[in-house]
Amino acid sequence: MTKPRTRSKMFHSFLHDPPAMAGSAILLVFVLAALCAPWITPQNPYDLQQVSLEHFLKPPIWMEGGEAPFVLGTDDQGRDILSTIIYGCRTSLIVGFSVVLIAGTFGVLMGLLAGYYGGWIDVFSMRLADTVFSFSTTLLAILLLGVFKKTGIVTVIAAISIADWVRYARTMRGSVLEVKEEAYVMAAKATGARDFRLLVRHVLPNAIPPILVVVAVDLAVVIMLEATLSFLGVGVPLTEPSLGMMISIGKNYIYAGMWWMVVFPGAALILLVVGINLFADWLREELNPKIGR
Amino acid sequence: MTESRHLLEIQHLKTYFTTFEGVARAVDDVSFHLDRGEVLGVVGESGCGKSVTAQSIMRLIPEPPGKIVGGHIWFDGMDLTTLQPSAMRRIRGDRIAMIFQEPMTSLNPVYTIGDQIAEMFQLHRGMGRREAWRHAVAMLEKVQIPAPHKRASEYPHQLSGGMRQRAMIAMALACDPEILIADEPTTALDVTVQAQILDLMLQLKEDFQTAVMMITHDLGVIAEIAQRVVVMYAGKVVEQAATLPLFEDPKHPYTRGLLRSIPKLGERSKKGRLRLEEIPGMVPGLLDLPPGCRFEPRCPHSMAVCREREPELQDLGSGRLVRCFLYGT
Amino acid sequence: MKTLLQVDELKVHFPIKKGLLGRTVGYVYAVDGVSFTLREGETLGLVGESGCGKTTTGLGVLRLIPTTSGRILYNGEDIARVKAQRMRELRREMQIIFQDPYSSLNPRMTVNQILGDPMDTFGLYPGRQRSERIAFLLEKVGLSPEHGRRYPHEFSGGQRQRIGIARALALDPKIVIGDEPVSALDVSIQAQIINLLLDLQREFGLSYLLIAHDLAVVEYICDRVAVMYLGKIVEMGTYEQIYNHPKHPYTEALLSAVPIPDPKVTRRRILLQGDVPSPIHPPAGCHFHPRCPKRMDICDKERPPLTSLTGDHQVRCFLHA
Amino acid sequence: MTTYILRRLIQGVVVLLAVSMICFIIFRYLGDPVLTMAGKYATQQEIEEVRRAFGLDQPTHVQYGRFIWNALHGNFGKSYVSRVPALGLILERFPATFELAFTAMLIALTLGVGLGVLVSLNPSSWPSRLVMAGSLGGISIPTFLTGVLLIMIFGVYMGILPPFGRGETVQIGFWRTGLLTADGLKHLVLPATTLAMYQLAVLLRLTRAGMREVLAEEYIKTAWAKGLPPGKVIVKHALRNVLIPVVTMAGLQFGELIAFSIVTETIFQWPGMGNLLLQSIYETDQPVIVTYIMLAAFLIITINMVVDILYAVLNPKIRYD
Amino acid sequence: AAETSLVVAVDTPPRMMNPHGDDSDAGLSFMANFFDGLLQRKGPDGKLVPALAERWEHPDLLTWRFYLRKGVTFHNGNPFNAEDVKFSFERLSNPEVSEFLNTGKSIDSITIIDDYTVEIKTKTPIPWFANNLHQIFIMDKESTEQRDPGDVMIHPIGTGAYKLVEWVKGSYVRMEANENYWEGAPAIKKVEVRPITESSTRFAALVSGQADIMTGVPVELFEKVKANPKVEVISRPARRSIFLALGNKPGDPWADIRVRKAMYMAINEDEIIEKVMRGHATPAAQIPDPPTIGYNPDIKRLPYDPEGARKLLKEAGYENGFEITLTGPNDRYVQDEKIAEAVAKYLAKVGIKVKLDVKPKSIFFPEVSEGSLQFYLIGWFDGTFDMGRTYFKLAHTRDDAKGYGGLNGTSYSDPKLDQMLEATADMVDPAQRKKALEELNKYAMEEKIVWIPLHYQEDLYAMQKDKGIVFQPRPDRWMVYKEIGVK
Ligand SMILES: Nc1ncnc2c1ncn2[C@@H]1O[C@H](COP(=O)(O)OP(=O)(O)OP(=O)(O)O)[C@@H](O)[C@H]1O
Ligand SMILES: Nc1ncnc2c1ncn2[C@@H]1O[C@H](COP(=O)(O)OP(=O)(O)OP(=O)(O)O)[C@@H](O)[C@H]1O
Ligand SMILES: [Mg+2]
Ligand SMILES: [Mg+2]
Ligand code: NI
Repeated sequence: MTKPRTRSKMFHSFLHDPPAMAGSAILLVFVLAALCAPWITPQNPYDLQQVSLEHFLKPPIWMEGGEAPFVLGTDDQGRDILSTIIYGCRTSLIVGFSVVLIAGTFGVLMGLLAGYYGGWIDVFSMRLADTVFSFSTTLLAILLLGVFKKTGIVTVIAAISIADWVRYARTMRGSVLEVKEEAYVMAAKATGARDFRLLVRHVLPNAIPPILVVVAVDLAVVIMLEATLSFLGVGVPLTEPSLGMMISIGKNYIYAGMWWMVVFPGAALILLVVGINLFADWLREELNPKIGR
Repeated sequence: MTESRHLLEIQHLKTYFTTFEGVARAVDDVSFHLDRGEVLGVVGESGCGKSVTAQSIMRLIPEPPGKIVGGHIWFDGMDLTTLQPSAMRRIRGDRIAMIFQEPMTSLNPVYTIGDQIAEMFQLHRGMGRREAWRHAVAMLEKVQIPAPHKRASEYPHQLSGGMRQRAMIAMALACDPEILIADEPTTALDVTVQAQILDLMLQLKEDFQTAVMMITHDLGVIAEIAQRVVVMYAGKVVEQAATLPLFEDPKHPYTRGLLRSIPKLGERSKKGRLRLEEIPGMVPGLLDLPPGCRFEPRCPHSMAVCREREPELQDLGSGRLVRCFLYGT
Repeated sequence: MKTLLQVDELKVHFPIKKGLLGRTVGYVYAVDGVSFTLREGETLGLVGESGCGKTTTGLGVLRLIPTTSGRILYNGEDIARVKAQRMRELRREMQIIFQDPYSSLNPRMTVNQILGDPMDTFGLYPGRQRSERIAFLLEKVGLSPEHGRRYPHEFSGGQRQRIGIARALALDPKIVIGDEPVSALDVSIQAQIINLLLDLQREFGLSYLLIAHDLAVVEYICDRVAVMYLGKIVEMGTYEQIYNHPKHPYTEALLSAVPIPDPKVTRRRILLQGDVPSPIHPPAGCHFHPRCPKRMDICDKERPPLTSLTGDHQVRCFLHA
Repeated sequence: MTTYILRRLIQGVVVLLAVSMICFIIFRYLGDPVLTMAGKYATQQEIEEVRRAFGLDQPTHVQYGRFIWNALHGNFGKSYVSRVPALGLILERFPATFELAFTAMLIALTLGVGLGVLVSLNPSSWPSRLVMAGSLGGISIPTFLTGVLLIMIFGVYMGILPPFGRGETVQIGFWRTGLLTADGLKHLVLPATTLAMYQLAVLLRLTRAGMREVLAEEYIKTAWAKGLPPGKVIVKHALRNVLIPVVTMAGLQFGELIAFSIVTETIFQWPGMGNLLLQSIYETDQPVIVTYIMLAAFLIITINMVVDILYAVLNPKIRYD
Repeated sequence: AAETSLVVAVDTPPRMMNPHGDDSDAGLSFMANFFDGLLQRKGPDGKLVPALAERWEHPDLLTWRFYLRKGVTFHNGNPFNAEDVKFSFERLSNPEVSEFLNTGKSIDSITIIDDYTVEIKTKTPIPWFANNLHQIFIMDKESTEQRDPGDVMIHPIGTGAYKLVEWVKGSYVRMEANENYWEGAPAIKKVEVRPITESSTRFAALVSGQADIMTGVPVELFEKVKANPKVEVISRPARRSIFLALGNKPGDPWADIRVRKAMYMAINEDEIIEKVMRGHATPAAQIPDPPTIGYNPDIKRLPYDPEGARKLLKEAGYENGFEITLTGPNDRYVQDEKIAEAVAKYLAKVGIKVKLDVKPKSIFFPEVSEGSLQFYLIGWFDGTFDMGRTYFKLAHTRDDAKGYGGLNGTSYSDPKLDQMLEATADMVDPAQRKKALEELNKYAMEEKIVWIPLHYQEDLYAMQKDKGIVFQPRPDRWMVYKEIGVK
C-alpha cells in the first residue's frame, strides 16, 4: 500500500520536472540507439569488410563533397561518422557503466566500512586506496596492457576501475564519518539493528548524495579517461572506436579543418553526459524528502 | 488592512503546506495581537500550528512546500508578510527574536555555542570578536550554564539537552529584542533552571518592555507568567482570554478538556492514581478536515450545527474570544 | 518483585579535547558512580538538574555510548560486558525514547519505515501484520495512518516525539527508557500517552526508567524516584517519600520550584544561590554544597555517603548521615 | 592527534613500501629496459652484459632489496635513459607541475565552490542552469581536446596567449618558478584553465548538491532567525557543513593533478613531472618510474592525511583517537 | 631580414648530453651539433666525408687507420688529439654509458700511432665499419674523466659547431655558435631547440610564429600547412621503409607461399599512399632503399589484385579465410596505426579476419624481440647503407648465441636464406658484396615473401617563409644547424 504510493509520488514529481525528463529521454535514446545499432545504422563500422578507404574524409552530407549515406561524413578510414557514433556509444556506455558499477560498488562498500568501523578496516582500505591511487589510471592502463599483452575493452575497464574506486571510497568515507555521528544512527542501533542494517538502511542513504554526484560526474570522467587512454595509445581497439577514440582521432584533423570528426562525437558525448547528470540531479534531490520542489 | 496600534498584530494568517497528498492547512485564519511588555501564552494541541505561526512571523516557512497564502502580520507599521527580505533581515534577531523548539537540530553542529551566540553581538551590536565572545559568555552565565567560559567553546553535541536549549535562549535574548517568540523554551529544563529562565524573561520584559509570545504545553508556566492566553486547535484559534479567567472558567470544550488532563502535583499521594482524563478521539488530519467545527468529532457537546459549518470567533467581551456554537452563532 | 535491571557504580566520563592536536585536558564527569535498580513492572523516575547526566545515564545503560566503568546487570547478565551480538538481541527488550526526537529520526525514512524498521530487524510482524501493527502504534500515540507516509520534517515537534514513542513500543520491549518522552506534548496528548504507558505496564509488566523534568508527571507515573545532581544520585525513594518527605536540600528546592497550573496560587520558591557547579570541575565535598541553603562545615570537605533511611529511601547528605 | 599523525606516517611508510614492491613486481611486464640500453644492434651476449652491469640479472626480490636499501640512504637509483639520479630528475620538474596543479586547483576550488554556492541558491534560474550545463562541458570534453582547442583559439587564431611551454622562469634556490614573470604567468593561463575545467565540474556539483541538502536544515532557519545577511548564512553556516565531500574530492584531485596531469603537460609541452613519467614509461625507465610512483604516493598520502585532519576541523563530531 | 637565431620545434626531447648514451636518431640529432665524429655525413644527400679525421685508410680487412685533423679544440679549450679518439672508442664498450656496445665490442684494439694518427682493429671483418663512424662522437678525454659522471650526462663538451648554453629538461635546449669551429663558425648564431612531442602543439608553435622550423609535420596537416602563406613546407623522401613481417611457422596458413602472395596482392598500397599517407610516401618493393648496398632494382611489387588473391587463397584451401593478429606500434612511424588498420581492412575484403593489436612502441618492441608474433608492421632503415646487417637482425633464424635474428619478431626461418646471408658476412669486395646481397634480396622478396613491403616514408618539415632560412633536410632526420644558412 505504501510502497506503490511513494513510487507513484516519485513518478509524479518526475513528470513535473522537465530537466529530469529531458535527461532521461536523452539517456533512453542513447541506450536504445546503442542496443539497436546493427538495425539502424547504414554501415557497421566495426566490420572491416564494410569500411573502405574509398570514402575517407567525406564531409557531412549538406556540405560540398558530402555523399549519401554518410549523413555526418566519414573519418579517415572511411567509417561513417553517424554509424560509428552509435556503435561507439555502445563501447563508451559499456565502459562507463561497467566502471561505475564495479568501482562504485566496491568503493562505496569500502568507504562505508572504513568510515563506519574505523580501526584497522579503515587503515587497511584507505592505505590500499592510497596505494592504488598512486599508480593512477593512465599508468595502470599501460601496465595492464603490458601484463595482458592485449588492448581491449576489458583492459580499459580493469585499469580504470582499479584506480577509480578510490574516489568513491574516500567520498563515501567522508560522508559516513559525519553521518555515523547522527542521533538517528544511534537510535537505530538502539532498536537492535545489526550493523548490516544500520549501514544499509540508515548510514548509506544519508551518506549517498555526494556519491550520486560523483557517479554522474564519474561516468563522464570515465568515458573521458577511456578517450585519454586512446589518446595515449592504450585504449580500445582501433578498429572498434569508442566515442572517446573518435574524438582522439578527430583531434588530429582539427587544424586541417575537418571538424566533423570531432564535433559530432563530441556533441554526442556532451549530450550523453548532460543527460546522465540531469537525471542524477533529479534523483538526488528526489531522494531527499526535505528538499521541497 | 489597516495598520495596528498593537506592537504585533496578526490578521487572518494562513500558512499552508503543499504535500503530495494535498494541501495541509497548518495555520488557517489565525488572528491575535501582542502588546509591548506583555506575555502572551499560546497553547494548543500538538501539531495545531503554533510553531508554524511563529515561523510565519519570522518569515521562516520553508518555501516550498510551505507558503503564507493569506493574511497580514503588522509590526511597527510594517506588514511582515510583504516586507523586503533585507528589511526583514534587520528585524530578525534584533527586534524579533525566536527560540526554536528543537534545540539540537537548530544549533549549527560545526560551531561552538559561544561562536553562535557571539555572532548575534557582532551582527546587531557591531562588536568585535573578543567583546562579542565576552558577552556571549555572560549570556551563557545568565541562562545558568555552569562554567560558561568553558562551555562557550563546546559544540552542541557535547551539551545536554537542557544546555542546548539554554544556548538557544541565550542567543535569542542576546539583543534584548522587542518581541521574543519562545517556542517551548523550557521543555528540557529542570524546574529550578526553568524558574530562573522565566525570571530572566520577566526581567527582560521589565527592562525593555519586551513582548513575549510564549508557546508552551506547560500550563504551569502559562499560569505563572502569561497575561493572556491564545488556545489553538487544528490551525485555528479557538479561544483567547486573559490568564486568570481562562483557568477559572474555560469556555471552549477543548480548553476545558485540556485543563482537565493535567496531572496535578501531590494529587496522587492524596487521592491515589486516578486515570488521567483524555480528550477522546483523535486530532483530525489537516488534509481532510471535517466541514464543520474542527473539534466536533471529539466534542462532548457536539450539536448538529457543529457538523455543518464552522463556528466564528465570538467576542464575549473583555478580550475574551471563543470559537464555539455553545456561545451563540 | 524481580529485579530486572541493576546498575552498579556506573561511570561515564567524556574526555575534553583541546586544539587541533586534540590533547585531552580533562574530563566531563557526566555520570559519576550511579547505582540503582529497576524491578519488573516498576517505574523509576530520574529527575534532576539539567546537565546532571540523566541522558548520559540512559544511553550508558543501553550501551549506546561507551561507559567508563560500572556494572549493568540485566536479568543477572552484565550487559556492560556482553558481546555485540548478544547485546543486539537484548536491545529488543530494552528500548529508549530519545530526548531530541527530531534528530533521532532518520530524515530519509517515512514514519512507516521508521516504525517498520525495528520489526524487520527482528522479523516480527511479518507480511500484513506489519502495516496493521504500524497503524495500531500510530493510533496509540494519537497519529493517524495517513501520517505514516510522511517524513519526519513534515511534523510538529510533539508529533515527532510521538513517533519516537511509537518506535520504542514497536518491539514490545520489557524495559523502556524514556528520556523526556512527553515534554513536547500538549497536556491532552500527554495524558493519552501517559495512560497508554500505564496500560501497557499493567498489561505486560513493562518497566520504565523515566527521565523527566515535569515533576507532576513524574509523581503521577513513577513508583520510585531518583534525584540526580551533578553525576550522582543524591536521593532515591518511593514517590511518596520523595514528594512528601524530601530529605535532600536539592530535592526540596526542586519541588518548591514546580510551577502550578493555577494563576491564583503563588508559591514560595526556594531560590538556589551561588554558582552552578560544572561536571568538569565538580566541587570538593558534597557537590551541592556551594548552593545549599543548609550548608554545614563538613560539606565542602567530605563526600557525603549514600545513607539509607526508612524503607527504600536513600539520601546523600550529611544532614541525614 | 599527535599520535594519530604519527600513526599515519608509519602507515605511509608501509604504503611506500607496498607501492615500490608492486612496481618491482610489474616491471617484469613492462618491457625489458636492457633492450634499449644496449642499443639497436646489440647481440644477445651484449644485452646480457648490460643486464649484469645494472644488476638486472638478479631475482626481483634481490633487486628490490637493493633498491630499498639504497632508497633508505636517499639514493633512488639512476635513470636508465638519462643516467642521472632519478630523484633529481623528478624533483627538477616538480616546481613546474606544482605551480600548474596549484593554480588549476585554486581556480577549480574558488570557481567550483563559489559557483556551486551561487547556483544552489536559485537552482532553477536560467543563469544557474547555464552554469550547470556549462560545467558539464568541462568534463565531457577530453582534456586533450580542450587543450588543443584552447591552443587553437587563443594561441593560434587570436594569438594572445602562448600555446606551449612555461615561458620565462626565475630560479629561486632549487625552485624554478614561472609565477614571478609576466611571461610565465601568461604561459600558465591555458594549461591551468584546461586542468581546472576538468576539476571544476565535480567540485561545483558537489557543492551545489551539498548546499541544497544543508539549506533545508533546521539550523539554517536559526541563522536566518538571527537576522544574518544571506552571505553569512550561506558561507558561514551552510557552506562549512557541505565541505567534507568537497574537501575529499579536492584532495584526491590535487593529488592527481600533481602526480598525473600527463595529458595536459603533453599537450602544452609543460616541462613537468607528468611529461617525464609518460616518457619514462614508454622508455621503460624503471628507476624513474618507481621513484616517481613513490613520490606520487608520498604526496597522496600527505594530502589525504591533511584532508582527514581537515575533517576533524570542519566537523567537530569527527574525532580520531 | 637575415636572422641569426633560430627556434626549432622538434618531436623528440633529448635524453641526455652523453653522445654515446643514445643511439636513436633523435638523440644523435642533438649530439651532432655539440660533437663531431671522425667522419660525418653531409646534408642533404648524406655523403660520407671527413670530419675530425682528415682521411682514413683501410689497409686490411680488420684494420682502419685514421689521420686526425690538427688544431681542433674542444669547447673547453682542450686540444683534440689521438688520446681523445682512443678514449671515446673505448668508452663505447662501457655499458654504463654507452648504447654503442655492439660497435665497442667489435673493436679489438685501438693504437695511438702518434698524436694525430690512430689505428683501430676490429675482431671480425666489418664491411660497414666506416659507414657508421659519423655516429661515433669524440669526447674530450681529460674533462670527461675529471668531471662527475652525472655532469657528463648533462653537459656536452665536444668539438662541435655549437656549445650548449642551457638545457632545461622538458623545455628547451639553447646553444650558441662555436666561433672557433674548425669548419668555420656557423651562420646561425643562436639556436633554441624546443622538443614538443604533441604534433598539433608543434604545429601551433609554428603557425603562431613561436618556432621557425618544425620537424615531423603530421601528414593530416601537411596540406593545411602548405596553404599557409607564411609557411614553407619541405618534404624529403626518407630512407625508412615500412613493411609487414609475416611469420612462417609450419602449420600456420600463412606459411604457404600462396597465402603470402595473396596477402601481398590484397593490399592496395597505392590507396594507402594516397589516402593514409596523403601522397607522402613512395611505394616500396623491398626493405632497403636505393642507396643501400643490396637494393635490387629488379624487384617489383606484386600488383594489387584482390580477385587474384582470393583465387590464391582458394587454391591454398583457405577459401573461407583464417584469423591472424596484426601487431604494430602506434607511436613510432608516420601513420603507423592507420596503415595497420587499412591493411586489416584490405585483408578482410579477401576474407582474412585480422585482429588488430596496436600498442605503444615500448610494449611493442619487446614483443618483437621475443619473436612470438604472427604478423606485424615495422619500419627500418640502416644507417650503414648496407643491407647485410639489417637482414641478420630481421630475417636470420633466431640464434641468441650468435646474436642473429634479434628483431625477427615472428621467428621467421628459412635455411637457404640463412646460408646465403652467412656467406656475405665476410665479403668485403664491394662489387661481390653488392651482387650477393641483391640476389639474396630478390630471393627473400620474390620467392619467399619474407616481408610484405609497403612504402618508403617521407619526412615532412615546415618553416617560416620570411625568415630567410636556408634549410635542406638530411636523409637521416638529424637537425644539424651548421648546415642551415641564412639568406
Ligand atoms: N514541511 C511540512 N510539510 C507538511 N506539513 C507540515 C510541514 N511542517 C509542518 N507541517 C504540519 O503543520 C502542522 C502544524 O505544525 P506546527 O509545527 O506548527 O505544530 P505545533 O503547534 O508547533 O505542534 P507541537 O506542539 O507539537 O510542536 C502539523 O500538523 C504538521 O504536520
Ligand atoms: N558527547 C559528549 N561529549 C562531551 N560532553 C558531553 C557529551 N554528551 C554529554 N556531555 C556532557 O555530559 C553532561 C551530562 O549530559 P546529559 O546529556 O546526560 O545531561 P542531562 O541530565 O540529560 O541534561 P538535560 O536535562 O539538560 O538533558 C553535560 O555536562 C554534557 O555537557
Ligand atoms: Mg511546535
Ligand atoms: Mg538530557
Ligand atoms: Ni500533477
